[in-house]
Amino acid sequence: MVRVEFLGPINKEPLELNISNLNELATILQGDEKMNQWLENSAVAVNDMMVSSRDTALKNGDKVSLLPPVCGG
Amino acid sequence: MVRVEFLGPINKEPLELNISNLNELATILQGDEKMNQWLENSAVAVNDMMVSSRDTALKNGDKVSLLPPVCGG
Amino acid sequence: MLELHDGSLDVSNILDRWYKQERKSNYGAFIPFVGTIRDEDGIDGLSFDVYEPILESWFKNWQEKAHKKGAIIKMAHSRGDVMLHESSYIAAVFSPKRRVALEFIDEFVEDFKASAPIWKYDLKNTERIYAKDRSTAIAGSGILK
Amino acid sequence: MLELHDGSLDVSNILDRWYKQERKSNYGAFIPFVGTIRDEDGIDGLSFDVYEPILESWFKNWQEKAHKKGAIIKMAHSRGDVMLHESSYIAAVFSPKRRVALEFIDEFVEDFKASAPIWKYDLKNTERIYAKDRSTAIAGSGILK
Repeated sequence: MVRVEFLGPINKEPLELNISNLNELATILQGDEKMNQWLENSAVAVNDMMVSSRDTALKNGDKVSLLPPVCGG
Repeated sequence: MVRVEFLGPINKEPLELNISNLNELATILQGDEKMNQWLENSAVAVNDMMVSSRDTALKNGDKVSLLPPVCGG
Repeated sequence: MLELHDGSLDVSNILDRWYKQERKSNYGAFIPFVGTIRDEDGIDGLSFDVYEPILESWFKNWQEKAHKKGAIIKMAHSRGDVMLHESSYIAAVFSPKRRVALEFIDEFVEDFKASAPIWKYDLKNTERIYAKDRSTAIAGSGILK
Repeated sequence: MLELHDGSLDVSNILDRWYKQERKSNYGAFIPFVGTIRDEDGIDGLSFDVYEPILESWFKNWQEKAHKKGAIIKMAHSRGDVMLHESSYIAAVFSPKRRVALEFIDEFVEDFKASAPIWKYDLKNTERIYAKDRSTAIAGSGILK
């Protein structure tokens, strides 16, 4: 299983999914209407490392985080 | 009389001179061998206002200051 | 050094502590940046969510950049609510010479604003409203779109 | 505000005082620059001569520039001797927004180095030696040459 966490204001409970790459995650989240506003402006981390490609592979136990637009300070 | 002050490291006693412009001061100071190293790198203020021309007129009671290279901080 | 504090920062205490930590380290320039909550748009204050694991790796990366220039950085940030005229953010650079410090504090603060995983909310009449308009999508966002 | 102090600056006290003076003034960004004496070239410390009348008019001119951007500046400097690892200079900008503060502190500190009527001496074995090589001729120097 892969754990998917939604950070900051996304305000969605974590998911536990049986997926093997980010493409599969994208397909699942695109089907969630409430996520549409966040997909286009959120960055993605796998095991707390930022990733830049949707082809990133996932394995059992991985953690994926979605990071919406930030504003520290 | 015009008072001429030498600031910081120039280490020269003030002069009281009967001069009517900075050209006359330049002539006098050029005759002072110890001043040669300072004339080329010192800025000049009249009554604590920086001046940029040697034609600046002087009147009785004016104060001229020579400011050698600075390094605050 | 990266510090997270619950609520507002005790600015005087933090600046005093950081200055004394480094005063014998032979840094000629110390430049802190202090961010304070402004009274604007009728807010009562701001509130912050911080995602620590990625904030720490982001900060570590900047600390390594600083070391390459002979400098060090320190940062403190608030978690949770910070009211008007209180401070929520301090970043500081220590370096041997002033040019490195002046350039580094600017680059660091700008990248902090653009990249650090911290989310800001306006506090208005007991509501906590995401400051969407003032937020910036992290570089590389949108790959799941 | 321009402060001159005999000997080294009490940095923590000055930063605390300035921060508290302005914390309700609605400035979002506060950036101090602190200059500390480095141990180099075998010096025991530095010593400073300050010509106050021109320093004050130079500072007033910068304060007016700051006001035009909605900002304010404060500055403290030492007169006389300041020993190793003590601080001799603090400049600070307060402004509503960060960009003005980040740019202003840089411009101010650079012009301070190039123009402020302050002379620096190395203290070495009880001698006070003008730091000629590190000094900068003020713009417009040489008219009496």
